[in-house]
Amino acid sequence: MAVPLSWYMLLSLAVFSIGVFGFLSRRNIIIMLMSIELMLNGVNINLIALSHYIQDLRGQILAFFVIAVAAAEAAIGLAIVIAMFRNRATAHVDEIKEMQG
Amino acid sequence: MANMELQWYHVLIPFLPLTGFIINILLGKEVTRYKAHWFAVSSVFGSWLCSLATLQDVLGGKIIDADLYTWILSGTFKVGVGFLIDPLTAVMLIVVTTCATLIHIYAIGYMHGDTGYYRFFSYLNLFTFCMLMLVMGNNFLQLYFGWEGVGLCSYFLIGYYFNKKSAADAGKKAFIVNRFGDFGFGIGVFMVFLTFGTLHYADVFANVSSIAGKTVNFLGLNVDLPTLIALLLFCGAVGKSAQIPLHVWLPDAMEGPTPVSALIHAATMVTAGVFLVARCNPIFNLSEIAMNTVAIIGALTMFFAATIAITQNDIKRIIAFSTCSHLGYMFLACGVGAYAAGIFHLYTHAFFKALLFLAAGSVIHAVHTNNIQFMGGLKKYMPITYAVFVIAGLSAGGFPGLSGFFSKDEIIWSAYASHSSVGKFVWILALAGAFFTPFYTFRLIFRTFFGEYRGGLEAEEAATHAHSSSHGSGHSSHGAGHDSHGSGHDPHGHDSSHGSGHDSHGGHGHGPHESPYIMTVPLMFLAVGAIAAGWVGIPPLLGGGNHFAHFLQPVVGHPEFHGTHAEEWGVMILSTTIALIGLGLAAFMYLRKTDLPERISKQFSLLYKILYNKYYVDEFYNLTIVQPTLKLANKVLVGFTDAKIIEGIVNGVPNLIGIFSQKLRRLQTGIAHHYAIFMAAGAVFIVALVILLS
Amino acid sequence: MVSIGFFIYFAFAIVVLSLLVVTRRNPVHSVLWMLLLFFHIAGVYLFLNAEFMAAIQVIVYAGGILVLFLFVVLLMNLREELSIGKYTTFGPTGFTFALGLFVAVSMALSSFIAAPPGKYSIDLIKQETHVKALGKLLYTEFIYPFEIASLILLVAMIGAIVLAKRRLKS
Amino acid sequence: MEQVIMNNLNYPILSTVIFLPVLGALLILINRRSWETLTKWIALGTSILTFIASIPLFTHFDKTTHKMQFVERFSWIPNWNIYYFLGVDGISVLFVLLSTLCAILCVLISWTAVTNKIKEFYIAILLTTSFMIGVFCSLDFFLFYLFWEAMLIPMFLIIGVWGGPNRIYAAIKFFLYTLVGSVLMLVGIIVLYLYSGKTFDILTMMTKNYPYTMQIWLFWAFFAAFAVKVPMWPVHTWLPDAHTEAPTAGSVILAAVLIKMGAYGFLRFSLPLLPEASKAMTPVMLTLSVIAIIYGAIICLGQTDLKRLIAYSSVSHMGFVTLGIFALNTQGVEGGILQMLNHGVVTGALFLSVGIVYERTHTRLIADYGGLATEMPIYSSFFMVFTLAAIGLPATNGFIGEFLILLGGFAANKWAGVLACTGIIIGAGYMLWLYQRVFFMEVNPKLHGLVDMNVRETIALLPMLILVFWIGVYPNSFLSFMHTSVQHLLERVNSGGIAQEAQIAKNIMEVIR
Repeated sequence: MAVPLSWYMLLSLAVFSIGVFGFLSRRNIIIMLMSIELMLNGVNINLIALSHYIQDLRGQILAFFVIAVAAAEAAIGLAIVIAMFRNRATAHVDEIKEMQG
Repeated sequence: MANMELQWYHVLIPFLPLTGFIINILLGKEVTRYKAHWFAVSSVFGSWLCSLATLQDVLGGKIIDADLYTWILSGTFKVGVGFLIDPLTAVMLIVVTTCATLIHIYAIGYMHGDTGYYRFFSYLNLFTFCMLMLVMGNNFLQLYFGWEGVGLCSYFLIGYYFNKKSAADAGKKAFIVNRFGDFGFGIGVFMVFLTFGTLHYADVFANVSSIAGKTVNFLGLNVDLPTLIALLLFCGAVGKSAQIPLHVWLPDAMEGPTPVSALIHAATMVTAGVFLVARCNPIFNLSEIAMNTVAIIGALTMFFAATIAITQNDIKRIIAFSTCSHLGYMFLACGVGAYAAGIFHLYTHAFFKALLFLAAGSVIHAVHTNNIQFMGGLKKYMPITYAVFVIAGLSAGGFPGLSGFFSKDEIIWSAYASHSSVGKFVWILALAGAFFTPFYTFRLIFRTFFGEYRGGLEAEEAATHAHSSSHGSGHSSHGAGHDSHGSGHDPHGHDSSHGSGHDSHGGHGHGPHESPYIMTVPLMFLAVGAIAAGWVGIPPLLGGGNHFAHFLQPVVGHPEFHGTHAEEWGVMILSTTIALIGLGLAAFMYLRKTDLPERISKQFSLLYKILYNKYYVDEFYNLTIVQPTLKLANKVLVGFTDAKIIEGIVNGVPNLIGIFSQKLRRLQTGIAHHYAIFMAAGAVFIVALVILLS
Repeated sequence: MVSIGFFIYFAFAIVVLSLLVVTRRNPVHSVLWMLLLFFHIAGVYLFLNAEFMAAIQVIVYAGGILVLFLFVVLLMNLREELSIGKYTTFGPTGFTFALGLFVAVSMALSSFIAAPPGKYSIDLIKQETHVKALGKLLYTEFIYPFEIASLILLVAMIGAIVLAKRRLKS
Repeated sequence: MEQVIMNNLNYPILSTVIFLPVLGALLILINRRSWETLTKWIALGTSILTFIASIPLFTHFDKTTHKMQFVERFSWIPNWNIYYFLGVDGISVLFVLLSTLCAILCVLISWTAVTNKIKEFYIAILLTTSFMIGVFCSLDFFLFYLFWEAMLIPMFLIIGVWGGPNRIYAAIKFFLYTLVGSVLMLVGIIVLYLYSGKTFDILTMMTKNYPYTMQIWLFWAFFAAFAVKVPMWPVHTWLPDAHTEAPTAGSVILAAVLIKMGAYGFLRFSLPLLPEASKAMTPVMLTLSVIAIIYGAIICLGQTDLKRLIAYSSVSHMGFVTLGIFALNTQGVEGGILQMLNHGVVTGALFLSVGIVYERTHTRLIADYGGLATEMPIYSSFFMVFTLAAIGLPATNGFIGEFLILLGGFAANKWAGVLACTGIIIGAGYMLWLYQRVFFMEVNPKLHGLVDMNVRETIALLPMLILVFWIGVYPNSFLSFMHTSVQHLLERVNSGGIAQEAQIAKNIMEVIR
């Protein structure tokens, strides 16, 4: 007996929601970035599961691109963290409000 | 009348002066310089010869109506540059080219040594071209072309001494006042096109009977169509011929050099209005109201201008008002249907008035002032000028046997014989005019040529500096301003005195001197005209054939007058007597009892002031039209509508957005988590929405 | 049954590990828990016949991205990190929204309708091998996006260098 | 395509004319910054070449047809049915020529006046020229919009970089004003695109009929773009600022060509695409035109700044143009087109003239002048001719245009005709007063020793002078371009109604009644 699709979806949703929670609540920017990775992984699980169940490889292609974008995003994000850390000596997002209008 | 093909000499008439203009304006500064008159005079003389040839054709019963080329073509609107040469045109051609030639020659002497010599002659040539185009045109638009063209040249020539503010102002005033008249004229032309579908004279006049009695909705009013068209066209004539209420520009136009005043503001341009009315006589004839308007406007102008003339002291302004007055005579004649008489007076007037102006120019040339209070006794210094001046004055005053007598008499008789109430009214005014004309003309002559020489320019300058109250009545602030303005000497006076090297310090032993022959010979020719030009129109009563009226009859028709020979004799004797009384009174007041004028002006100081200030018409216009318009421009439009309302809205909208965004930017806290929370909230909201909606 | 059992294990592990990642005070711990998490996710991919994706997951995420994270964490001041609160003032709000999202979407799951099956059946993939099938698709139909992805990575690379580079004092 | 005549020259003349300036701009771009003279000569050479290249449009134009000529048509973006579609007819061909002529004069007049960022300046001038020509040639709405908006950029830079002291304000005002209008036009274009079966082809669009209510909406959308460009009252206030602050060449381009695009837009798009709406909106448009004429004229009397005065006179003159166009009869429309040309010539020349004297005195205040006729006689003669043309003296071009417009306007609506005539009186007033204050009277001591125009400046003004008299004396060589096109346009506008000739006949009958 195969695992139903909805289980995978629930799993993906759970991972995504945990990522959201982490992103919204943590003050450390690195953890926030990791939360984003979590969310992306959640999405990937969903994509690959769907790709499997509806027999269409394009879902995996999309996941593939997501991974590529995630890598890019991590690189840029972490570079920003370094720059920020160098200038402000902090990794705490709530201490920075340079963009206040 | 047989039609005839356009000949080369017809075309040359206007285009010779144009050539002269082009040569002088392009080469004048470097090449022709003080030889500019060679091209100018020869071109005008050439066109005079061509005009004679043309007159020959027309006397032979030929009529020419031909287009040179199509000027404007747009849909049904088609108008050409073309010539209509009929008796009326032929008369005008002779008047224009003769006067132009003589005045060109005179100007050689008068403008001698002036820095803008070539410029002056090129403008004169351009003027001649435009005037000839005006009278030769075969459609309304070409008339309009010449009309505006002569206006432009008038602007140039009045403002010839452009360094002088008063001259520049006068030029501008002439142009703009004329534009008011042209406003009506232009609309009249539109109406003609909308009514007849063409602007070609022949086509319009052929169909003119079809509009008799028709009414048209014009700006919400139902008006009689022929009246409307005729009055609109007459607007233009009022402006150009300086009739009330647009007469104000003509006196100021005397800022121009004297040959200009003679050519443009006496002999030719100002008579264009009369020409227009005569040309459009088929339209005017359809409307009783229009005819009466023409007659009354003419008569009123004639009367009021004459009354103003008796108080003025500027020699040229007196003659200018006299011109106004005589133009009024011409309109009066047209208004009672005697177009031929009007044109006849135009023709004789051209000679004697040009002569008056040129002789006045000769005087100014000698004494360097325009103010007759500082002249006097010139008879012995300038015999030729004196002689021609008297001839011109007699002719203008209607002394029997001279040109002016015949034409004026014919007008007065026509007014009397028209037997309408309007005709009677204008007849009385015409008789009054017959009194005033010799009076002010001879007042001028007596003040200028008789008595003792009163010092010329030096005396005037001394008087001006001493602020002497030279005029009996009190000075209003304007009056004082006007004095210095009105008696401003022709600035040319200085130039010529230095240029010709004469010692002209009048009043210090050396009197003024007679002008050179180049100036006096044209005067003599004109004097012959002033005496004899009228002999072509001697009425049958005096044994003549009135050839002039018969010549023009194909164009302007002949009014039916009901009058006996006895009446005609009576009217003639009456008017002559009145004229002689006027002359005699002038002689009495200015030769015998020279203190009388002063006393009279003291006695009737209010009347004198009104007359002297020309009924305050200029002041009235300034107060009601010029100042409000400038105020409207400065205070309302620039300062309020544009700056406050429109710019207020234009700048107000961005400002509002700016204020709003100032409030809105408070939402941007700069804290990353706030944005994240909003995003998450948005996501939840959208998902919830999708679920609820599905 | 076996597969269900495995799935339950993996699913349970993934959820627990995810929670550990987002709740650890020490970033180093988070990174290490995440490493374990990625291996588990790769395992899930294997269940789904996506062995290439599983490989990528391990190589790119575990091998590449996480190492990057680790490096950055090591640059930071961990002592201060350990001494102050790990959550911002929005902790409860964040939790509420995350839960709300979870509940809302899971409610929506019941109405999910799968698309009709495509041509890439499991048999086909097995027959053609997963990598080849994926590669064919990637280099034909998705060649432009693929190239663009490479450009994005290039830009990210340059961008990262530019951002992280120490400014030279002029 | 039976609506067009394919290009009967064996080369793509319109593309040549459009892209030659771009080529010149590229040449300048690769030129060295320090070789300023070469830059100028490249600019001059390119503009002259462009003008020469555009001459066959004048000589080879087939005046017997209203169809588009010299057509080029290539598929550009097939997905959205967008074509690279060029062509001219009797309405647009003269403006192409005016643009190319204007480019030469702009280069000539900037020769010594522009001293900083020379390369960029001439690039901007050449690009503006190219885009302007593109606007007049485009027969694809998308292409048209592209050129229309693209032209703003170099113009914005010309005002904003090389302008007077208050240039930034003026440039931004100019940009925003025109952009707001253009965006509404874009909406209109998209609506038309969707309604006319997904085509941007203007000629195809013209064959369709659109519901009346939609036409009204579209009319106002287009109005927003065109009226701002014209500029009609009351959206005119950008013009004085832009003109005043722009460098001479910028003012000339603005006056001579750019503001013609608005009126051209009405002719090319509003009238034929939205005939019912245009007819319905005639009273509004005539009213606005008359207000613009009188308002613009009176406000001129209150100006103290030379360029500002001429700018406001443009408002008045363009009021005549819109009056003629919305008279919707042959005389009015042909007069309107001719007056657009005239205004380009005359106002362009006036700005050139002001630029010439500004280069010497560095003041634009009228009060700082006086007696120039004594110091600069040749210059004052030129200025006099343009002044006279501006006040519509017969034998100058201004007369022909204004007369036809007033005739048409009078035939369409007597009130409009009569009120517009008052604008002519005031026009004479402010122009002559200006001339008097600047050229007549005593010489202002500050102006002593001014040198008269040099050869370069004379050459720059001479073509305008010739055009003033050419159009004034023999307007048919220009009017003849328009007859069939205007006829066709009016038939389209009046289709289902009364034919044009019949309408004039009706007017005549109405008058006689």
